[in-house]
Amino acid sequence: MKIVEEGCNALLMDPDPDKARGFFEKKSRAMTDKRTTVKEAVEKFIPDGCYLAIGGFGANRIPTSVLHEILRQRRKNLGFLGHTSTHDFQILCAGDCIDRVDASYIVGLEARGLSPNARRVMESGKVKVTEWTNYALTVRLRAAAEGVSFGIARCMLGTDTFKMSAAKVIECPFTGKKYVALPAVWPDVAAIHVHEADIYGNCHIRGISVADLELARAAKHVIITTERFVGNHAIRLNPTRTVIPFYLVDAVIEVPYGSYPGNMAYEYFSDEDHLKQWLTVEKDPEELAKFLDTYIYNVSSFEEYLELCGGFAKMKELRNLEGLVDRL
Amino acid sequence: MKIVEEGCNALLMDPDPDKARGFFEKKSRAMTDKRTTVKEAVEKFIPDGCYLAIGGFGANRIPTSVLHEILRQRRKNLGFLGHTSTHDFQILCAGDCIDRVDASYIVGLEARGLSPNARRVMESGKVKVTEWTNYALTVRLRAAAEGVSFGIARCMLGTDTFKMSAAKVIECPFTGKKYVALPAVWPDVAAIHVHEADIYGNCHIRGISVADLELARAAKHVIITTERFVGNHAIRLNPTRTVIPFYLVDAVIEVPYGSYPGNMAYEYFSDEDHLKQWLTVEKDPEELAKFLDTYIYNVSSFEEYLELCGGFAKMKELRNLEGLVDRL
Amino acid sequence: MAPEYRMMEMMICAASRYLEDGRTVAVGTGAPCAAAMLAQKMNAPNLVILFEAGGVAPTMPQMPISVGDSRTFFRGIMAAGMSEMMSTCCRGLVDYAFLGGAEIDKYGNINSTVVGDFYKPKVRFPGSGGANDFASMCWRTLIMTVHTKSRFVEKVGFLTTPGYLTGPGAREAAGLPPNTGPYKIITDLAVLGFDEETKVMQVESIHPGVERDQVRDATGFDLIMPDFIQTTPPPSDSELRILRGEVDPLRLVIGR
Amino acid sequence: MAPEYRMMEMMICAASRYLEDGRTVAVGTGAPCAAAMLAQKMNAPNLVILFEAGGVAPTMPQMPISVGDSRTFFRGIMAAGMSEMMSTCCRGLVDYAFLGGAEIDKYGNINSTVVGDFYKPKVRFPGSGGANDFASMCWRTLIMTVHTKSRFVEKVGFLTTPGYLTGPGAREAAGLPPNTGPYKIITDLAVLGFDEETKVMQVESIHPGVERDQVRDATGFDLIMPDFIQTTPPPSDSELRILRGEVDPLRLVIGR
Repeated sequence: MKIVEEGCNALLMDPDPDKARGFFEKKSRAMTDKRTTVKEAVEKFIPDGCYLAIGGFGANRIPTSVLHEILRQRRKNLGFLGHTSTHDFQILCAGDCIDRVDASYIVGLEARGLSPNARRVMESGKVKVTEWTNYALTVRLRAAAEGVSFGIARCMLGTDTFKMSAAKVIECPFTGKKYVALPAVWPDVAAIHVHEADIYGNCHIRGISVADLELARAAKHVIITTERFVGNHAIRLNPTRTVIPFYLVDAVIEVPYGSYPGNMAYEYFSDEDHLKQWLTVEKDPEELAKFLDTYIYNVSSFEEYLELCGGFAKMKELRNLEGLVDRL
Repeated sequence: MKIVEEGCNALLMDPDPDKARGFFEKKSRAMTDKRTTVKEAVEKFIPDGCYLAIGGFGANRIPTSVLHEILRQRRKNLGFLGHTSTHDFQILCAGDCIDRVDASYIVGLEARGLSPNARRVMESGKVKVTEWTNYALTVRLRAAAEGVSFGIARCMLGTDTFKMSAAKVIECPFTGKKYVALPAVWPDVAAIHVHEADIYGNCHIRGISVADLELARAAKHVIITTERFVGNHAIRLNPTRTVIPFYLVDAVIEVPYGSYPGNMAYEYFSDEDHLKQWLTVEKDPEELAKFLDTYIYNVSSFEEYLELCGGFAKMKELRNLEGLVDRL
Repeated sequence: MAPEYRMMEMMICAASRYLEDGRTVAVGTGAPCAAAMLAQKMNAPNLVILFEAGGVAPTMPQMPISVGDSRTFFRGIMAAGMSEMMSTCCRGLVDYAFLGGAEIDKYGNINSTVVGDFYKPKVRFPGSGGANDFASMCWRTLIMTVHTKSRFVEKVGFLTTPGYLTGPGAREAAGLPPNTGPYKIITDLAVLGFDEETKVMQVESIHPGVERDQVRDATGFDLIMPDFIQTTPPPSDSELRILRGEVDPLRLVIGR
Repeated sequence: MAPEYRMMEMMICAASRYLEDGRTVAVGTGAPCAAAMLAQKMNAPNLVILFEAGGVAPTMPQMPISVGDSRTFFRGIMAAGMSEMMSTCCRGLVDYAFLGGAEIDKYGNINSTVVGDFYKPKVRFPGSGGANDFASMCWRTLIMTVHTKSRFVEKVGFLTTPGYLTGPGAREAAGLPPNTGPYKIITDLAVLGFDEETKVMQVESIHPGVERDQVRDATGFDLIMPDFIQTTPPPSDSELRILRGEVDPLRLVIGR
């Protein structure tokens, strides 16, 4: 195939669909009890050096407990898929866990401002970066989910974002139109927080799915944290709602308030004060180190973290803030 | 782009994404009352010669009222997208409405057998056929829904199905793997039957969506028939359930039992006796003509058709047959 | 004393034994669906049944009539769509698929499109539907069909669905995923596989009471027939009890 | 007597007036969201607001903090995902998108990625996010930004998001859909557009009380400045009443 132009940065993951098929051929499809702990899931599925992707949208429906545990287990040299990664990226940078990133939105927390520490990390030049856009990364996951080695889109064309990517420009065999060809990405592991799951890993999500349906299908291993368990009968009563089926999932853990301090639609709003505190302490590396000790490293469980952040009273406050939206 | 190999049959629709964009640029996005009648919708959006696609899966969740009206309005020379088209294709063949078809599954009614009349029509040589597979047609709709002129897949390769298609074989710019490149298809019009819709065209579907989400996004005009109207507040209470948003839709009509004699999941089962009657009368063209007069041409409304087929008593029977499944 | 059984029961039981536990199988209506349901109740309780239109792992109260009817996702795990199911096949997560067809040749290629000239066919069949997709992307394809000389032909008149195409290496050369292809063919006479080397169809076992020559005479090409061929184990008591009592009590499939 | 207003209010009002009724707009948080909400309550009741993470047409009780938070689909028409929203843009169904950025050049190209060497940047910004996607695929891009010489540069240090690239015909040559591109830039000094012929940025109106030279001095390149330039109509009483009373009663955006 004629390649019109190509980006100059490294492709961090192999887009060979047959290697991915070889992995998925061996993956069990049995509907077994996949309950475990966050600690065990991180030990088992997130080794040093693996390529990680996080579900949700930065500080919305994120698996915070998994991110904290990655820090506690001192993971290093992770690859990261950074599509609108905000608080998740901030946490991983705080733990110095990443050494390469497919970036489309990093170091920022949207309207809240930029993360001083994530900027320090990225400005050090020690983290290898390949540029993309949010849609480009979605198309890359979608291609993987479809079992093919590339997808096409009409973004990135003509820009430095393209030049600093690992994409290629090709022409349509029917119309001659130019497209950016985006290589499939099969992350080694994805962690996704959902509203409801059964013990086998069948999941319900309420509200926007962002790129998580593609991600759950693309990732070789999937860790699910869930606000609550539901019985398998609840899944079977309305199979239209199942957005992630059990055979994609390796581990499932019940973590109430699991997206805290992020927003969980229909459940609780984000804790803007706590997120602001992060941005404040990050200005001073020593302050940040103390903060991390207090809130992550010296903490034994996610429940303990919730207690430190205000416990039931704070959670009730965030539920009330979110409560303006409809519960079913 | 290097084309390794190509199918020899005609591409029935233009895959140019910019022509499609030009159409969609002008399409209104206003959330207005789109209620109309089946008669008016067919008059307005299904002219002679246009390219039509039907939602559902042959005899499951099909817009029967629209199909009958197409016959009553004596539409001719339609193009048709035939992905597991069974009873829908049978009806259109009975009316001699089609002159070209993108075919992946036609003339059959699955386990029920082949349609003698659809076979006669297709064996006459008068209908232009281009071959595809079910997934290939889904990928073509998906590419159109994504606003690009082609999609790729790993089916059709090495077969006569490919040779008799309008697809091309290309190579991945990253891996060199071969793929079948499938041209986007933007049907002129799609008719889709759903469980619930509001007057603006926001839709809920329960159970499998087949290829209808892609189809609703690919088609230039969309006609929705719905088992029942719901208020806009019911849409807004749970926006996660909206699978077809209003801005895709041109016309919406409440047609209870609208998939009859097909199955409507969670509502009523298929009328196998009536479907068998179709297959029986089709053996003799004269019998078929009489049958069509009785059940379609001399019928003034879909309600009258339901009466002819057994009315409330029959519908209750079919509801009971389906009733083994869970209603929410 | 061996139980009495019908040939359709023999075929369903033979097919069901190839389905391993903890694997996925894409089925159609009828005999393949019965075989998968029987396997679940015998040797493969964790077998996951998928339907091309979107149904995943239903709790089937009765056989579906269509691969898209509500039985295919009744109390199922998921009710998705065509793109989801076929993508799952392409990703390598679907182990088995069941197919039928009007003609099959020595390389396991299938015709379900036309007999005669494509543009003015003598017989028009439905076409691929999802068959070509499954046979291209699933790991192992199982074919259930009656065994007649007009069906088992040297070369299919139209190659709808890929078997081993023109022989060894042809699938890979065409771009199909490696290590895929037709696995077993279960007919009313025998179970057939494919020679590792030549990819030509060979007899693996012959059903009880069927003669070698019957199989040869019902096949329109040179079938590989080893000197020693096993007899297909007949349906066991428990297979028949479950098939008749639980899988198909209305005898929709086995009654034919 | 003209009402008093803050510059952010002027910007929001000016932006809102470009949004036509019955059209779609992809917005971020903050001022663009306020502009779209104001337009809905003034001139464009049927304006459809979309968010890149999946929210469609919410009934917003308050401003979202994130383009993916629950406010972006609260009592909305649909809560979908990124692929759905961006595909809708690519299909030509999204008319307007709002962008910001650290640097913008005379062709409307935007930098939101790095200052300095890419591999060891002086400043690392977030990158494209969805900005490049929107600017590539939506019909008309609107940019809201403060107007300073360090932001309005001759050539962006890193071209994150496409404006008219290197000038006339460059977008089409790169493969971007025709008839797309930056439409208006709303700053705290002026509203700017692009010359039809050269695609170079030009002043369309200057806000009340702002001098021509102020605009020129705050721009790091040769801006086209016609002899006669209109004054941007100041916020009207009703615009201000609705903006302050209904759109942003907590003054989250206009209070800045």
